[in-house]
Amino acid sequence: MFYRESGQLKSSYVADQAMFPIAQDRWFVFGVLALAFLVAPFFINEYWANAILLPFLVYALAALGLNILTGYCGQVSLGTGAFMAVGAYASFKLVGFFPEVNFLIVLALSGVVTAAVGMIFGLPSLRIKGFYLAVATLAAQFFLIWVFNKVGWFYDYNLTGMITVRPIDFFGVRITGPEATPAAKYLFTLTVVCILALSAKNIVRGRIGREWMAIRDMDIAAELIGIRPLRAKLSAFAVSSFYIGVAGALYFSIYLGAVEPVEAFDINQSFYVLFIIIIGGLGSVLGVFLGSAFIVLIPILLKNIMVGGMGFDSGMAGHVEILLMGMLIIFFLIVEPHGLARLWQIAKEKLRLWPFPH
Amino acid sequence: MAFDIFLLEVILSGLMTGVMYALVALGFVLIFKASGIFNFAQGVMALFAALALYDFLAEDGWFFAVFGFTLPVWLAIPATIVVMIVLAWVIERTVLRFLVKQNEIILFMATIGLAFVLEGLGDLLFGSDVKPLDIGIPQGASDWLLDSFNLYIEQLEIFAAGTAAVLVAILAIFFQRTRIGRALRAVADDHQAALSVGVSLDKIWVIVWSVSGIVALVAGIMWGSKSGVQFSLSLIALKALPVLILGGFTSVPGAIVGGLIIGVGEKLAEVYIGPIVGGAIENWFAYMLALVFLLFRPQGLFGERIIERV
Amino acid sequence: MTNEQTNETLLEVDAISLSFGGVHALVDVSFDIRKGEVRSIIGPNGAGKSSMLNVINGFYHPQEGTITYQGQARKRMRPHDAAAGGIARTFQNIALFKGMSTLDNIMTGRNTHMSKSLFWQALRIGPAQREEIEHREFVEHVIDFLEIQSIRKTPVGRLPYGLQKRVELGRALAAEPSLLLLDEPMAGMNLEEKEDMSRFILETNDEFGTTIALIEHDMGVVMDISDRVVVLDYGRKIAEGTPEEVRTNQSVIDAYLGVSHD
Amino acid sequence: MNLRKLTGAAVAAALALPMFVSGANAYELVIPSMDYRTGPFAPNGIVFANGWSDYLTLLNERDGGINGVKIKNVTCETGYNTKKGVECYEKIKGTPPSGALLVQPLSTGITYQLIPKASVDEVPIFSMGYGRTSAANGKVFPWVFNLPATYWSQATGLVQYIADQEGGLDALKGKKIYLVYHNSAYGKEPIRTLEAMADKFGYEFRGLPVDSPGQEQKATWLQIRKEKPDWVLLWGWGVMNQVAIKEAASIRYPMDHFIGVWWSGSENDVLPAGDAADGYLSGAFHAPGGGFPLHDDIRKHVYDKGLGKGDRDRIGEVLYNRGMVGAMWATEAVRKAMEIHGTTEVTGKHVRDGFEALDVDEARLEELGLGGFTYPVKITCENHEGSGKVAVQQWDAKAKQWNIVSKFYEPLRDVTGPLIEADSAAYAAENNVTPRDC
Repeated sequence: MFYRESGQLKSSYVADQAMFPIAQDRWFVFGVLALAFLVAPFFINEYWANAILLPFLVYALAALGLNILTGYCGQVSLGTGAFMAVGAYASFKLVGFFPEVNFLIVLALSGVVTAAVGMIFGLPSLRIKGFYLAVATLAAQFFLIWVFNKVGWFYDYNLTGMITVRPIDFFGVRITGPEATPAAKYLFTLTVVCILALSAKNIVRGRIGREWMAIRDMDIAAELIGIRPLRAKLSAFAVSSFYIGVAGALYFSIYLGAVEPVEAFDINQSFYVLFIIIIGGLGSVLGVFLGSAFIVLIPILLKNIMVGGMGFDSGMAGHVEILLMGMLIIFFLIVEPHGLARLWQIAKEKLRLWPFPH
Repeated sequence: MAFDIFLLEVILSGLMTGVMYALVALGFVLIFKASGIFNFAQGVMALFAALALYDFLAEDGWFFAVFGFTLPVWLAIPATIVVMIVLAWVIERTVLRFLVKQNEIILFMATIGLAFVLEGLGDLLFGSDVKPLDIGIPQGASDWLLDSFNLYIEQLEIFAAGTAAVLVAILAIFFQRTRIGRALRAVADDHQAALSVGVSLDKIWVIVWSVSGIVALVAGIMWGSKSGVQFSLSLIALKALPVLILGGFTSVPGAIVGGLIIGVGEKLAEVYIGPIVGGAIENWFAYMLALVFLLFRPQGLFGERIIERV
Repeated sequence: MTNEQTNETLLEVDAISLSFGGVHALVDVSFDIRKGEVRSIIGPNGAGKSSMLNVINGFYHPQEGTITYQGQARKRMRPHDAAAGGIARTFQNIALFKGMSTLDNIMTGRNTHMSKSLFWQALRIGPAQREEIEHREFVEHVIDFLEIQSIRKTPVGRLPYGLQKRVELGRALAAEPSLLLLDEPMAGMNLEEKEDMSRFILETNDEFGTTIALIEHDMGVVMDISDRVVVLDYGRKIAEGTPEEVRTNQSVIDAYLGVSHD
Repeated sequence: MNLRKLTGAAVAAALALPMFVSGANAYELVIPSMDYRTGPFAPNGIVFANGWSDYLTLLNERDGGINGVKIKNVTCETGYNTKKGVECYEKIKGTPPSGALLVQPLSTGITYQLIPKASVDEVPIFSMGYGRTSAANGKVFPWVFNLPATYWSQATGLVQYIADQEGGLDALKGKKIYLVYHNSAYGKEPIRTLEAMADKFGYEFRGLPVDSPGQEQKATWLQIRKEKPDWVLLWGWGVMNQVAIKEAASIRYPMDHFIGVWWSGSENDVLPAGDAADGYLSGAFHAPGGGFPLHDDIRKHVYDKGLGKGDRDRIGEVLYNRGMVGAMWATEAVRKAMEIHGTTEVTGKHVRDGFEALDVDEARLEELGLGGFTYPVKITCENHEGSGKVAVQQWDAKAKQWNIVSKFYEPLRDVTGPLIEADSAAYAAENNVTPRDC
């Protein structure tokens, strides 16, 4: 009754092409953002920041990157973990070289470095398709991690082979390491993720986004109407890797603070991000947030319910958690194969017609 | 030890390891060929099969707890096969039939969910300890080869190679000579065609997942004998992926030949290039090798050619 | 039939031969397309009609022959050169982007006319915003022309067959093509839909002066709307001329009646 | 088996509930366990965690806690995964009433995460023999304790053992000592030390990395078969250990020249290889076996009451004992903290002081029912490692048990000292830490 578009006539194409053409949607998004920016920082504690919100945001960003490549351009990649590592190591080296440079610039440069690496590993996509390409990107995954583990330059030849973030100030506010307040870490990450999510939304509904989707839906037809597959695919790899690289830099610098390549960026990382976009919805910006919430938060929720609420032994809870997680994934896929974003949309359509059933 | 003997040893060991990979890859191929599903749960199925087998054999298992005796190997293996068939049936009933005609990536994701379920279930039912699996397969170096030729070959792997040969032969007969096998091949080409042969799709899926479960059991036995049955067993799937791309997702001989190429390739690389660059290169080398092959044959060595039409 | 027809040649295919691993799809085919005409290519199934279109817009690369387009001779066309040069097409089996809305599908047709960089698009202010609006306006004209306003935001995967064909035409028109290749635009349509489609094709040809190369099985339609016809059989050109000439040509009749080749 | 335990746990939880309610006002000592009972390393994690938790349960059941204050053992499942570890840490660190008195992160990755946080959150890190080796330097790492011996100390100990077998340190010249290691920060840990000693003693050293998880090591062992090193050291974890021991047996490498780190020397590692593993060696800082008086107490006060975490017959396995001895040192540090600060209501900050004054000597071990179980540990402000001694134990496949077969070796401080100094200085410089005076 209250959620509908009737009566909201668009008088210009600008209005019609707006990100949220329906006013109620717009207000809802503004509301969520206001909560996230203005209210949450006052209530956030270390548990919420380090265990829940930072991983949620960082994985949403990485998933956004992968979704650009997989959801929008149709190229399945399993190299996400390694590309995150590229971003992380790039930011580590850059901060080492230029400690005075603003961290936003470091992040952007880390993204650019990752984009370059991503494009190199994207080249085979011209010949290789589908799951063959997915498995081929594993070559990137294993090779890059091997490099970061083996070449001393990347970890400043320290004795441990691990990299630890240096203390970084952003306009005078500490944002890395244990001295940074949870609110500072959270707000910085939130800002970066919001800006990048907005940009992603803009890109995917413009010319380049349409090129990617055209390649995804039917690459031959796309080529025949004048889209160059090489350019479209490589630009998708580049933009996707940029996002994943920035996510990797945040993952290392703000969320974890110290990483070891073999564990922090292993193949599970790649799968993890892939789960997020599939569960959230391929080709949906909203989906990456829903998916990230699902994949990051549900296990924690299950664990807290079982261990805290029901008094399970933590090991037992661990097994049950994996089992339930698997069941939930299957359940949601059966209910809505196109992801949580589609479910959300269906819910909205229902709401639009409410209270009338049809 | 003469140098050339060492080279021979590396190559032979590579071939043997390749067979071990191929055993895992075979399971992937069977399911992909018949249903287009990239079954991520294949590794966990191998683990699950090995766990079930162990349970029938050991005195700390459910079977013993319920019936008070354990099964001999020759009964335990058929019993495990029954378990895998039941598992295939359950999977079809609870997962696959609801996802028919979905996009391949959705099906892939569903198998990941399945992998989680099986992993959690395996842990809950059988515990996560390392379980030594000994069903009488000879292990250790072949004494005869070592003593007479100073050549080291692992007996378990010779046995695995033999088993793989038998397995492939059985599969070939199954696919070529039996009605169900022919229906399976038909379904790989065209689902409609299969229906017209008079075999229902859900039945075919149960069969193919059962067959794949049995292959997983074989892989589970071989790898489980090598390292004990434990969670890590499920991670051998990662070693099978380069084999799979190299051989082609749809080709049984491809899995074998791909396995052999990857096995030999990665061993040679690790032994001869590894020391120069710092070692542990075999993992990425296998993928790089597969990638290079793909650049020349995008559908894998034996995969069906992809024809582009408008 | 059309008013803007001239004798100027827009495209000329000369002695094209194409084969796939020993199978000859086209053998020594030559014909031309004049600016502003509706040129039909007909022939029985497997005659090589679609292959001919694929050669023209660069998807297949012929072993022999040259293609001269807008005065420029090429051994082979490349798809994006063809698109950039103003050749647009529709496909025998609908080749729409199923995950995208009608509007977005047609917008892809404008891609070759758009140029703003990734950076501006990410910000979507200034030039990129203006560009988007400008092309949106053009696309809205196409949508109005094809009378598909109501399905503007519907994902094309959900549309019925006939409408999908129309959207595909829209995508091709959005490119403002000089040469429009239509591969069986009316296949599988009912009479009413065929009439609509014929009208759109003729109006396109009339209003925008777009040159059209058409493959169609419905002889009635072909004879109605074509200026000139070329007939292919087994990859060879067997006849050429006005609809009347072709209709009475003995080898064409034989080909359609299935008289055996010696 | 485990489902049965699940029911048991549920019943126990239901029974325990009223207890919590009644004791809600009493002060409790929060000693968490960050376990991993899932994932690829679970087989080892479970046994360790059982030992750790059983000891804490024992103190509660037998002594009513530490000096009359009950211990609250909060468990959290990490799956040996850094991200889950971070979540666990954040969750448990503030557990009321005392807050976590210490954390035992049980993973190199998680330890590195927590090191910078420790001083801010005032939670001491007890990375028992693992984690960052240079944390032994208490001047730079006041909140981290890696007693009783670091990997570097252990590497020097194992080399001394080799020297003893070969006939003295001089006899090492020209020998080949190879290291098969888990290709991660953990596995790479001993390389510098082994290289430094290679320079010093003139043996030839080579490292052979194995990627995680390590089910396939053929190439590694073919190289060993070809180059015939005199000794092979193993720095593995999880399935890698089992496969390495099997492969070594297959190429007929002499088991008594094959020495694992103390994480590569548990029953789990040797049992799958069967008789072939006979004679395999590994490092150790405590005795194997379940025959100590403390074990009897655990059976009596914990398992007889049905409160045991694991199977009764696995008490005394190597990793069980390790978890148990870890809990012992941790609780002794708590006890010490109470003594120093004169209160039973200690916090993490107090326990840090307790660790720094930890002194578990022979007499105390005897009192605890662990006479001869391990060597005395004495921590000081600058040395957070203690004596750093390591012995070698050997597997007897017939009897299915480990036996200590060497003395406890003092580490070669002239080798490890400069390395620790250099690495902790690098950490201090990178993180703006001013080393404190001791």
